[in-house]
Amino acid sequence: MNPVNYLYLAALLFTIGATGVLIRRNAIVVFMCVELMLNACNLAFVTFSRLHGNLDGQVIAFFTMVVAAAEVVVGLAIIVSLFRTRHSASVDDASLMKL
Amino acid sequence: MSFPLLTATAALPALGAVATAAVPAARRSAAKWLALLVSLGTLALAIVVLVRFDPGGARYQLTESHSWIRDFGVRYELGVDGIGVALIALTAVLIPFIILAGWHDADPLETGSRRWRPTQGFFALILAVEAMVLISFEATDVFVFYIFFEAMLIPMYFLIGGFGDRAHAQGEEAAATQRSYAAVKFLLYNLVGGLIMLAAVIGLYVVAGNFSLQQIAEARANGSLHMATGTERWLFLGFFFAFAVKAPLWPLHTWLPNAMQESTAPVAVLITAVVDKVGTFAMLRFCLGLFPEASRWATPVILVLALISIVYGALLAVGQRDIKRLVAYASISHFGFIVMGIFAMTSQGQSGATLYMVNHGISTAALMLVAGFLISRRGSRLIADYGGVQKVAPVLAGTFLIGGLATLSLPGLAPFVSEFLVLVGTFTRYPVIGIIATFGIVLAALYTLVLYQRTMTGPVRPEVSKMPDLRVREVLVVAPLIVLLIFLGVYPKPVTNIVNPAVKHTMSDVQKKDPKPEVEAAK
Amino acid sequence: MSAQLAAYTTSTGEAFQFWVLGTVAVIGALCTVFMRKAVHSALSLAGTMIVLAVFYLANGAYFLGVVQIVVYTGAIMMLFLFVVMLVGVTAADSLKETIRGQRLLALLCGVGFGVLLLAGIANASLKDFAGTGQANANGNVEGLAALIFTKYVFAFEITGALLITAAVGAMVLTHRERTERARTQRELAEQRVREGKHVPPLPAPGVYARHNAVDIAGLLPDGTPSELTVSRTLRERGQIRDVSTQAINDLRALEQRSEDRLERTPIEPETFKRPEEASK
Amino acid sequence: MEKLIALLIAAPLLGAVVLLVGGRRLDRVGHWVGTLLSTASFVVGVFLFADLLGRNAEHRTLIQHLWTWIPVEGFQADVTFRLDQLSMTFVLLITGVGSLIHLYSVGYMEHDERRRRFFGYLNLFLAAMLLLVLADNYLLLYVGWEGVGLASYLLIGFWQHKPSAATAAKKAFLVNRVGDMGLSIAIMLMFTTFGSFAFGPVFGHVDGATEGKLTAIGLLLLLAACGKSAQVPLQSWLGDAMEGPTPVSALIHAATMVTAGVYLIVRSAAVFNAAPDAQLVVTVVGTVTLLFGAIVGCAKDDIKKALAGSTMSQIGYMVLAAGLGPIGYVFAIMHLVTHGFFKAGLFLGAGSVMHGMNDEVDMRKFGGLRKYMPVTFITFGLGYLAIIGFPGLSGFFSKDKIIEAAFAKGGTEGWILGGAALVGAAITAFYMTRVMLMTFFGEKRWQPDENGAEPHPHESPKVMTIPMIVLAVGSVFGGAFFSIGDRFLKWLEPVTGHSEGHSPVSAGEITIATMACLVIGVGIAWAQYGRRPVPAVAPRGSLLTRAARRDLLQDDFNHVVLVRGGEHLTRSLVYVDHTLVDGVVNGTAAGFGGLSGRLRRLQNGFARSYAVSMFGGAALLVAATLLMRAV
Repeated sequence: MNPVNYLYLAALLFTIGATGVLIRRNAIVVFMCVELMLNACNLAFVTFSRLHGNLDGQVIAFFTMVVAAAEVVVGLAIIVSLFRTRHSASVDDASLMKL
Repeated sequence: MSFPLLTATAALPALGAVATAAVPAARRSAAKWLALLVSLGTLALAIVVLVRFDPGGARYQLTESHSWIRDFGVRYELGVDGIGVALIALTAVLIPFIILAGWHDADPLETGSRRWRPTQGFFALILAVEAMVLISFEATDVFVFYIFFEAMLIPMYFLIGGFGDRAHAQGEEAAATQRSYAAVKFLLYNLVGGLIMLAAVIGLYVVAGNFSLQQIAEARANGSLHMATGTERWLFLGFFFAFAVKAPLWPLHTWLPNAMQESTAPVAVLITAVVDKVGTFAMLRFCLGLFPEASRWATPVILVLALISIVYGALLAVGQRDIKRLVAYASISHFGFIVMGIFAMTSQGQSGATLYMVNHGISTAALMLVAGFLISRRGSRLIADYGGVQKVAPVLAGTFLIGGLATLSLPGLAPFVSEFLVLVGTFTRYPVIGIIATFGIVLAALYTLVLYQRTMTGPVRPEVSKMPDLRVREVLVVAPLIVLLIFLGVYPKPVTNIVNPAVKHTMSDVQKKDPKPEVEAAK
Repeated sequence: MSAQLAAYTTSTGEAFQFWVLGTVAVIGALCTVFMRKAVHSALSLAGTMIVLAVFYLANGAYFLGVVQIVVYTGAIMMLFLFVVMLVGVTAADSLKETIRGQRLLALLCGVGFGVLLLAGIANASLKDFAGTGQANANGNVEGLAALIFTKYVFAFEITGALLITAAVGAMVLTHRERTERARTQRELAEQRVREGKHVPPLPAPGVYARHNAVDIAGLLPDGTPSELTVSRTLRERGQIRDVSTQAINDLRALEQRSEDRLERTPIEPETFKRPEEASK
Repeated sequence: MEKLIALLIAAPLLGAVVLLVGGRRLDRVGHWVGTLLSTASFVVGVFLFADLLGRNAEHRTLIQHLWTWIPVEGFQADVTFRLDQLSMTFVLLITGVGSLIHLYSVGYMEHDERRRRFFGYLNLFLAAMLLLVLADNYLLLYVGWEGVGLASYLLIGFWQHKPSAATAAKKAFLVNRVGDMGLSIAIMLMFTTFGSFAFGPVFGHVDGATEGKLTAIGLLLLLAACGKSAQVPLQSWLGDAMEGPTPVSALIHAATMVTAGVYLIVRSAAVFNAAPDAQLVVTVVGTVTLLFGAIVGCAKDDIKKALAGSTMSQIGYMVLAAGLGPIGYVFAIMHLVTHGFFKAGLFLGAGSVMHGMNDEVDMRKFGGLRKYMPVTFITFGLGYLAIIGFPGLSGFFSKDKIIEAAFAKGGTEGWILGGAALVGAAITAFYMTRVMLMTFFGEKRWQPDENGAEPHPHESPKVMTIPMIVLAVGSVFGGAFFSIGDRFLKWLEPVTGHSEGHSPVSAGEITIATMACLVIGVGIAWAQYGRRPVPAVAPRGSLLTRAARRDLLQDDFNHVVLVRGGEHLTRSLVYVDHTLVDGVVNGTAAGFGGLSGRLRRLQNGFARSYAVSMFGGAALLVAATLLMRAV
């Protein structure tokens, strides 16, 4: 097997994640799908790191994780405050820029 | 380096605008006095400009030049020629009267009204417009001109949309709707014109590499800059369109009646007597100066448009039922004369057109401000609501009549001189157009006298029977304007002396010579 | 794994592992998307992430593999679950689409994008690979550290700033400033009396005969549930269980049984339904 | 001596400014200030006249250059005055008659609260009229030309509270503006042809210009003259102008302003002499108007309107004479001057009658007034005899000369023009006799007005009768004074030139013919109005009479064609401006509005919708990248 297969897998996961973002309405699930996409990217980075034989890809993947962590923190905080005001975690309910 | 007089002339009202706006709400009358003081100071500076200007000297004088945006060759360049000086003087003279006439126009409405009227804002905006107009007359860099030409729209928009006549037949809500319609229409028309001009300005930069009038003229003269005919014509059209909207020329005129109808009389004067002059002034300076070949190429069409403006504006003025709208259409007719004079490409035409700009400013101010005093007394703009005012307010009626007579270009008053020069200038080159344009003077008499007859004469209507005559403040506004009208009608030499050399330059820009009289030519 | 420069294939073991765990990962991902309950989605995602961690390890990213499990699966996913709990664990998401054409477009885009991506990868000639042996010669963590603290040091510092900002941001977003003093119990009681609506304490939830869970509304004398008895949060989430019909039906069943035993004819054969349910 | 010329204008101008700006403080002395300044101007005029008489005939032209008015490249207009025999004649007429009428007005306007303003306007008129006749170039003349128009507008509409007066004023100004348009185009044409519009250069270079150009200039000047002098087809305003106070009708609409057209033609003699076609048109216009005015004058019952028709007709004589060329110029001016005396006298008489009759103007309500106001009767009678050309009085001399000159034109034209002039003389005799009979003879026909006040006819005060007497003296002796020894001819000849025509009929024969016409006209009038009582209500009359009462339908024509047509035109243009011009713009705006309304639906606020488009965009980008790679 060639490690390129990891890339295929990453692409597949990314696509599934993206589709999930588009389909699901629950903001938390949407966030999970975003995480899935990020993870798919990370897989690709790690694979590239292997393909090229240097660690830069892994460093980038590491940074991605950090950013993802930050994003999750802020995103979830937003979800919580949204839920507090609208009593709903649906992204469709927040279709106006005002309450 | 000498004192930057031109910058100071424009900067004073700009600073004054800021200062006026900063006056606390409780001291609104202080804001009025401050604005008046600033406008008088500007007038003083304008007089200094007038005195320092040497008609026989270089084309552009009192020049200032600083590099501004180096990467795009934009320079902060100011300079005035005779035409500019005349218009600067006009602006500086009119603004104090506008402020004085609008003394109570922005006072808070009586209690019970929901509308909030920021007095300081009104006067600050007027001063801001003055500053921008002045710098537009002074700029010799296309880019600088463009910026202030466009920026003018903002204060004007608020002046039109924010302050209307005190009383309104259809109630305050309807008035507000109509006002905002007028303001938006004004803004959109001028913005479209401005954007097209922006494209042309960029095009000019691409072709010429800088924005300086003088540098471009030099480059053309020594052959280092050659504009392809097609390019020049497109650029010309871009510039001309914006100026024609501003001027306004038929069929781009419909914003003016709305804007003048809805704004207070002083703002209406500001629009037609001051701001619109930038359009015609820019035709002379930029269209003819930058694109002489294209100007000659477009002359026939423009003359026909101007002719249509003259006759059409006058005919529509006859058909109006609203005093302010009537004056607006009359102004459209007069702007037709100005454009015609500019593009007749004769010394008489262009001198006449410049003189016309000055005279039209004064005469429209006189007529419109008196009309504004009248309207504020009765609370209606409809001609049919008046009658017999002459009997109760003879001074008001008399000044109104003089304003009207100036509008119909009665000899002895200033507009006659300019109108006749424009007609002669056009006639020498295009007799048919000149003759048709002369019909305009008959129509002018018709709409003015009908207006006077219906409002001022006849039996006194009960609604106007208690109307007070002009107050001291109002007389102070109108009397100097009338004196100016008569003085410039009898002795226009001071203005023509300043204007003539500038026109000579413009004529050489477009490489045109006056036609010779037949008898001389035969010899 | 050898340290050879160019390789074309990996070991058979890794291939086996890839196909098995890859399948698991894809199934996990699909479950994440299509599970109705957020908790299930979160668990599926956690599964996928663990699989990915294994793949990282297989690819020579030992540090990342561990981090993935500890930080990602361990911390972040737990944060997710925490929020899910906060927001409502049982709130099942309706998968019914409300925006017209959204699902079709999403699938179209997804499939199209996926196909393109796969095609792109297939198009790229990535036949040989270097392997991480050389790079990991001094240890993977050391290698990463060397990169992070030299070449990527600025990025690293910025991530620090980012994390702090995120933490502060989260606090700002979730923190509710108390704009007025919290009212004391006495004041609340006084207010209650003044309003005169519920002077005594609110009724307790639960039908004491059978249920005493907090999410079950107490029954009024006529057998209808009273929402007042349930906590406001549950009410707003719509998580009230209605057992009124169940209780009545149970009672009916009991009666039925006694009827049977006593060999009496049944009075009413059908089970009782609440009027609104019957109309459905 | 030249320096005094400006003083001629300055005096009344000063009066106008002082009286109009001065305000109520001057109410008590205003009329005397006006009269004084007008008289001052007359005195200066007499001084100058004496000075001119003291010079050689060739050196009787004084030029005063004041300042350069409009200096523009290639265009030079100066404020320069020219006083020669022609303008001197006018100056004396204007200031002389003007001062008399000022004096008369002091009495006539005594009870009007706005008397000061009236005198201000009169002084303004004098200044403008003097500017008109003293100007040395056409543009300055134009200033005076419109200035008198303005004064006329203000004075016709002096009683502004009467809608009819305001309308009449507006009409006069507008019709005059049409004529002014002719003058301004004429000036432009002069400028393109000669490079100047000053009298000297234009008249000096006439031979350098083509005849076509000169004819055009001539016709345009004629248009201007038609407007100012109420000649067909721009005559319609004069009748309505009688809405103004009677002194105004006397001064402006009889003696001076309306004759400005004749002045213009005679002043432009050089141009007309070189354009025979234009001259022919001038004579035709003059002839038509003299008949037109006479016919209208026959039918009017309003004494002032009858006199207005007469004025129109008499000016028709002058224009006819002016169109005849050098044969007629002098006589045109001579008739102008004598007409100035007797017509002003007649109007003042009419005003005196009205003054005594509670401002009644309908002659059918007069009758037998000779007993009540003898001075008015005598002066009016002398004016009457003068206008019908009673031998020895001034009309006899001046009108006969014109008829003679018309015959002298020669050929068929001569016969037609001369014949028409003779017929005109007969009609003049008829309608003037009618006026005379209806007003002063027969029995009294006046009734109490609606308030029940019986008019008490009485003689006017001295301040009014003295000017009437002076004018009557002028009407009696003026013609004889001018004609004996050809005084007037010799005086004017250096300016206008003169040539004796060869008349196919002798002067004696013409005099006899004129007398015959006179007798016929007076006889018919006597038969109709002298022998039998005049009905208090006008009979229906023949078709011609009815048409003449309506000013030969001129106003109906104007109303239908110009007013109605104009109203329709402006109304439809307002509509077009609103729907079409504005509609295009508003339509564009609405189009954009609609488009954005559609596009707005894409922005539904759902984050997921935006995400789809984002994702779709990303897919497109990938596809594009791949495609670029593949290509």
